[in-house]
Amino acid sequence: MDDKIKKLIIKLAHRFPRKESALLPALSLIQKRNGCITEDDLMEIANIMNIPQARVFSAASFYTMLSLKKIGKYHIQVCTNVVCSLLDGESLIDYVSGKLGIQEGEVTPDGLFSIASVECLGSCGHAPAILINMAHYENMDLKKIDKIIDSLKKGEWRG
Amino acid sequence: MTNSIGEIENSPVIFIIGSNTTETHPVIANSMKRAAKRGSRLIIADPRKIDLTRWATRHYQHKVGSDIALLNSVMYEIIKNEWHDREFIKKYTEGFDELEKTVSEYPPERVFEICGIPADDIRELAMILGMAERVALYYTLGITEHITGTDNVKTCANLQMLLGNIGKEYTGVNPLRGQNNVQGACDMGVLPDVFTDYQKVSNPVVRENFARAWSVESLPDMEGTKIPAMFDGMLHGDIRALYLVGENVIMSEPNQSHTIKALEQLDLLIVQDIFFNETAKYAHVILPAACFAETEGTFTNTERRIQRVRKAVEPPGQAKEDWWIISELAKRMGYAMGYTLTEQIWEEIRKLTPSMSGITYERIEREGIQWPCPDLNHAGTCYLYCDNVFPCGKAKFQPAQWKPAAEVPDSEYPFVLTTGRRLWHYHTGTQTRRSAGFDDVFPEELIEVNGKDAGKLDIKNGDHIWVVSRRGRVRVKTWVTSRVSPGLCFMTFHFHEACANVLTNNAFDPVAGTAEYKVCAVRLEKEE
Amino acid sequence: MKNISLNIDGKNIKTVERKTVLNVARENGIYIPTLCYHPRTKQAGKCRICVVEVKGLPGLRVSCSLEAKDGMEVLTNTGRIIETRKMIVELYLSSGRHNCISCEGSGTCELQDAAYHLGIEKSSFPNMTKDIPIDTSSPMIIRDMNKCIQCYRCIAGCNDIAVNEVLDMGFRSSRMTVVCDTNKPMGKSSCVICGECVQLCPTGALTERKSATKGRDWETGKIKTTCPYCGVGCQMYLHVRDNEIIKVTGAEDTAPNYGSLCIKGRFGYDFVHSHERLRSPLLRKNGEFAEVSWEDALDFTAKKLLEIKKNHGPESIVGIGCARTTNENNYVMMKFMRAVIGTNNVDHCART
Amino acid sequence: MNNILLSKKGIIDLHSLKKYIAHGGYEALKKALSMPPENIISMVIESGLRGRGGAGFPAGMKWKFLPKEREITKYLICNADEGEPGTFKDRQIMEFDPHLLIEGMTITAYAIGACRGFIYIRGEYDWIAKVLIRALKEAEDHGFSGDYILGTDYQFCIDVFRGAGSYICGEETALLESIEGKAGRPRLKPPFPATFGLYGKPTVVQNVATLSSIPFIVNNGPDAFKTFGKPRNYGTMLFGICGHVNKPGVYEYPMGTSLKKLIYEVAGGIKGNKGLKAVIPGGLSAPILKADEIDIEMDFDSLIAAGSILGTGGIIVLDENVSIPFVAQKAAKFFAHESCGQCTPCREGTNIIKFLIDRIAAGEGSLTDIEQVLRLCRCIKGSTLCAMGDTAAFSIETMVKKFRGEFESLVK
Repeated sequence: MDDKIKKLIIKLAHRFPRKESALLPALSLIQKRNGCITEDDLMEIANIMNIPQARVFSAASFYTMLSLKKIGKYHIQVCTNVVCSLLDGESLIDYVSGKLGIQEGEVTPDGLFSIASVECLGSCGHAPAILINMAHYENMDLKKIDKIIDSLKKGEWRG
Repeated sequence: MTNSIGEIENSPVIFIIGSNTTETHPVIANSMKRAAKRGSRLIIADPRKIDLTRWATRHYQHKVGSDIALLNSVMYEIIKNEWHDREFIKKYTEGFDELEKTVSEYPPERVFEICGIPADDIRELAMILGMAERVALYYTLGITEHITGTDNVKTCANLQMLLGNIGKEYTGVNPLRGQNNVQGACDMGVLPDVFTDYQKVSNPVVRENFARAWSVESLPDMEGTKIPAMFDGMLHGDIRALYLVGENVIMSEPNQSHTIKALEQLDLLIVQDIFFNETAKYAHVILPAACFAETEGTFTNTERRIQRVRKAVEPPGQAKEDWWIISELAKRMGYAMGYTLTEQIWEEIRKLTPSMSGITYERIEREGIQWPCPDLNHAGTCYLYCDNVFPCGKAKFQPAQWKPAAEVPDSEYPFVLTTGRRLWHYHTGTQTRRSAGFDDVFPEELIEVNGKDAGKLDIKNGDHIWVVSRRGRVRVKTWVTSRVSPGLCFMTFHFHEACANVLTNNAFDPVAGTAEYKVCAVRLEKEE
Repeated sequence: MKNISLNIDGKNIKTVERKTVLNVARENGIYIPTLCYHPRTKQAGKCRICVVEVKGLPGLRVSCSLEAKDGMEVLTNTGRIIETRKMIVELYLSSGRHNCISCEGSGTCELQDAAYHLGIEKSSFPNMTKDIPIDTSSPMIIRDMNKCIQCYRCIAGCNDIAVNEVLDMGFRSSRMTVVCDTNKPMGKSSCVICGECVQLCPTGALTERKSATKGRDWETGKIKTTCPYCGVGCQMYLHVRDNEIIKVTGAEDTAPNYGSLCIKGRFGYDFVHSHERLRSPLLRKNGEFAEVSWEDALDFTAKKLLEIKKNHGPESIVGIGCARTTNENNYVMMKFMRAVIGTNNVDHCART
Repeated sequence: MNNILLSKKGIIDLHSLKKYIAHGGYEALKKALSMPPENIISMVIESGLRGRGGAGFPAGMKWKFLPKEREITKYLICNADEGEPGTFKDRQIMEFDPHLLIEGMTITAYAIGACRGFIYIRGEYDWIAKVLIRALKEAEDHGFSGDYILGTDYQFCIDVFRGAGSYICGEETALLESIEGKAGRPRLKPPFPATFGLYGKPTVVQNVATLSSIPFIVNNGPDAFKTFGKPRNYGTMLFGICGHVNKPGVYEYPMGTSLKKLIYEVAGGIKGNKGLKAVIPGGLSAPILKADEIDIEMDFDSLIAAGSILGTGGIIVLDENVSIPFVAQKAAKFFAHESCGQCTPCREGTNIIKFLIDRIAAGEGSLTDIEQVLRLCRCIKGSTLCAMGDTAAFSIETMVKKFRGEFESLVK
């Protein structure tokens, strides 16, 4: 964990009535910055917040947006729940998978992309939806996703 | 302990000085950690960053051997701010003026020079203790194993009396006894100056009473020799025979080479033990004893609770219970003890021991009872002095002056070595090192060295080094850790391969006869 | 405390307030199976097998967490309750590898008890077991997570009783499992091996490594005694089979430890059976130790002591007693030195 | 309709404080701060406002359970963790009218005496969290939040707390655990949050739409609120209509509006003019309604009477081509994935249900599998630690029972 993140986490810890409330924000911060949470990160956070390591692991392994394994620079999450799949969301994941040549849970060799199917993203009114890192894309179709992936490959990304 | 283990969990303020509780009394430490988790303030004064500090509200890392200075300074601040319990002091104590005079020499600024704790931190500690409704104080050998051990204990007692923290629940002066029955051995009068119940041998009435009960004409009135003096006596030739029951003195006494020399002078060394330990090598006769699981009887724990010990298995080979061996010897020396069961012995004990008169095997069948328990209807005593009635009338403040340890670091021996135990082993290792698994968890002695010192000496974690004192040298693996502050090292006496007591100083407290295991000067040498 | 009366399965019961329905039922001989509840870790509400029905309350209620109230009418064995309990046992049987044949937990396993009482031989649900490698990294404890029923008792023991804070629940849904620190093997974690978790485990998921295959629970005698290590004086049971201590457990109903022990108390017992134990008196003859009979050893020692006493006086003899042995033994030692030798030269290591 | 929650819908840049004030924003807060706190509570009780998060518990009553003592620390938490499939109503308020929520929270906090509040928003709503943070900053800068609110000595500050991917954190005690820095697993109740909430302190947890209704009640009085809806079910509801409809979206209508009307008039009817097969009326956990059951009023009580629940008001419309076993598969997958794992029936039960339904859907199941699913649902109901197990079982059981023929046609 670099000093900059560490300082941010210490700052976070002081924001809440109790230090340990900063656990989730701290884990999310590391996830966002580094794309995954390492064992060292877990131990460091436990140390900063003076809480047991097991409790930090318990939280880190509970929430789906946190990853203990390295994921791609662009983590493409496709909603596969009822509404999205009724509106053909599942073909999206097959398409992306084919386009990138990876299966769910895998990372492209260049480390750029990973794919995951996720439960509801709260976009049922604009289904189907995908989430790339923290950016929501709604009313998706194959054409749109093609364009997005291409622009990501070229490094032109707004998210 | 003046108070009980059961009170710990609900104590509002727990002050621990000189006790590495999680490692030496793990189950008591559990209560302390539970208390801390539910909101009690856990205050620790210890030269090392012991594991318990993880749960502590505050940790004051004072220098080894500076306890009296620190506590006197705390009392200085307490009196200055009038946080002391005037009513308690007036009603139940004497000697306050003397105390006030003594501690007046310990303003925090001066004490900072001695103990290394900034004056403001000392003030804070005084405030926490002084303003608390009740404080329970716990200590272990970190307080007693100094040449000023007795004064250290008195100073702890002074603090608690000053705050009126005696004779109430959740208070008290609570030494945590290190061995399963060290309390009992003391209570039983295995001390040079007292019979059971601390009845003085110098008292003719007491002697008369015991002589009658034991059917002997008279009993010796002269106070006997304490352990440290025994070894000196052997070296001088005054002492010719030593009957050693269950002690591995070569490992456990300080300054090992001195101990060996003394034992070599004896005409007769009787070693009665369960193992052929390091000391047995010097014996003339070795008598195999039964261990705790092979005998009936009682142990007395640190909170004065007398509990049953029961026979679960037969002793190996011809090993026998201690009482049987001793009474057989007595018989051959012309004195018939006539015991066939331990319960008979206990019945005799309770007749001669007023504070245990009410305790019978039957009564402690399910759960032990805490003495004093003067009669069969008495439920036992959770905390002492509940009516502020002290054995000596009024409780007396016994102020003490700080003085440095017998051996302090110098240019030749620049480090302070302090000793203690680890969770993973016990005492001289005779039991834990013969139980499977323990050597897997903690296979060899480690000396704790601070990273700064290690850096200066170019020692890496895991390197073997030589530790040298004026009395000997041992080769030991290093553990580079911030548990100790710069200038301080820590070792144990669990491993005969690298025993801290080769190095320790046999200077001892003149009153208690306790050696200064907690401080000696050493030098660290890199292995070539 | 206020007296209350309630009705369980048609039986009128008088008791006092602030008790759980489970405890009231048990005190009155009414069997309710439990898996996650333990008197020391208290209510948990996780396994849901202790469900009961209460008149006027919707759904089923877990009796371990339900306070008994005056006038309550409780049923503990309706069809719905039994059906739910059976489902729970079957869910466990299909999600874990609960094979009793050589399980160390057999005989003390609470899942086995529940299955027995409900008459369940095997689950009718599909087999969902995962093959989790057994964690043998700890020198004292074997962790077989295939037998874990996620009752949280070990976690409560580790965090709330022993406060070592090593265990917690990792992951979620059916992947949920107990983890040590950051999901390390137990032997590589910060576990201090107090064994609180083992003692609280209702199944064979956590067992004592050294006790494996040494004897079934029903084959052992349990002798209550006091721990031989530090001064806390923990009460414990020695489990004995064929004159051998094969296991130690904390005594849960007595002061001062109420079931807790540390690594030494719980696992440091086998020195008793060490082959290095002294088995015979030894006399030094020409610098070598030789086995002798008790008669010879005692005669020699007594003679020698008398001789020294005669030649150099009783003060030339000293005795060191033992802070490790019983009060009775110490008393006899003290008496021997004073009454037989005639000296007060007796001491022990009260100071180390 | 847009009477209470979306009354300012369509105003550009409503999320800015200036616009919000220009349209009458924070008037209710001004009014509230001039009233004794207990009067606000009475007003809310009087209005009959019930929680919009799914359970429908009367909001004012919940507040009344809190200890009155001002010196006791209390917390107010806005539950913005909408994560149930079919549910996307709260984001409508937070995204476009964040100050409405802030105003509602500040009034509520004043009423119950809370000094600190959190908006617990699901992690996936990153951009909405940013909108809220910006709005909060603005509100604080202008004295509508933080210290000395509107010049009074009342203090209340709000933090946005982001979840990290867990449906169960919408359960109020799981949410509290999550803020306390733990895995979000529901607590055993009692004690309830009103006595033992965040950090063990009395706490009120309330849904976004509930809190956002408060300014209206304070401004216009309980009677005005009661002009919408029907007895025991007053006010309006945000209905999120999705699935096979022509105009999916979030619509505000009074409680008790006909489901048929919502589908066919409001949402423009079934996509592609197809026939209707079924409707899930309140988020995925609401038991499914067959096409012939949709002549029903959308309110708490009517839906319970019809064997379903109003839940979150998220209406999933399924056209005639939809395979119900497929929907059941998705639902089972969701519940098995989102089970916190804490209690046995939910953890193992949902996992086995998912396995069995997958097996049936793959054509490899048997009639026994259908029976086993029903047996599991029957036993899970009422025996789990929190309500999730109940709703999961109820939802799947209804699909299997009402469309049993479809399941049976798939088995060997």
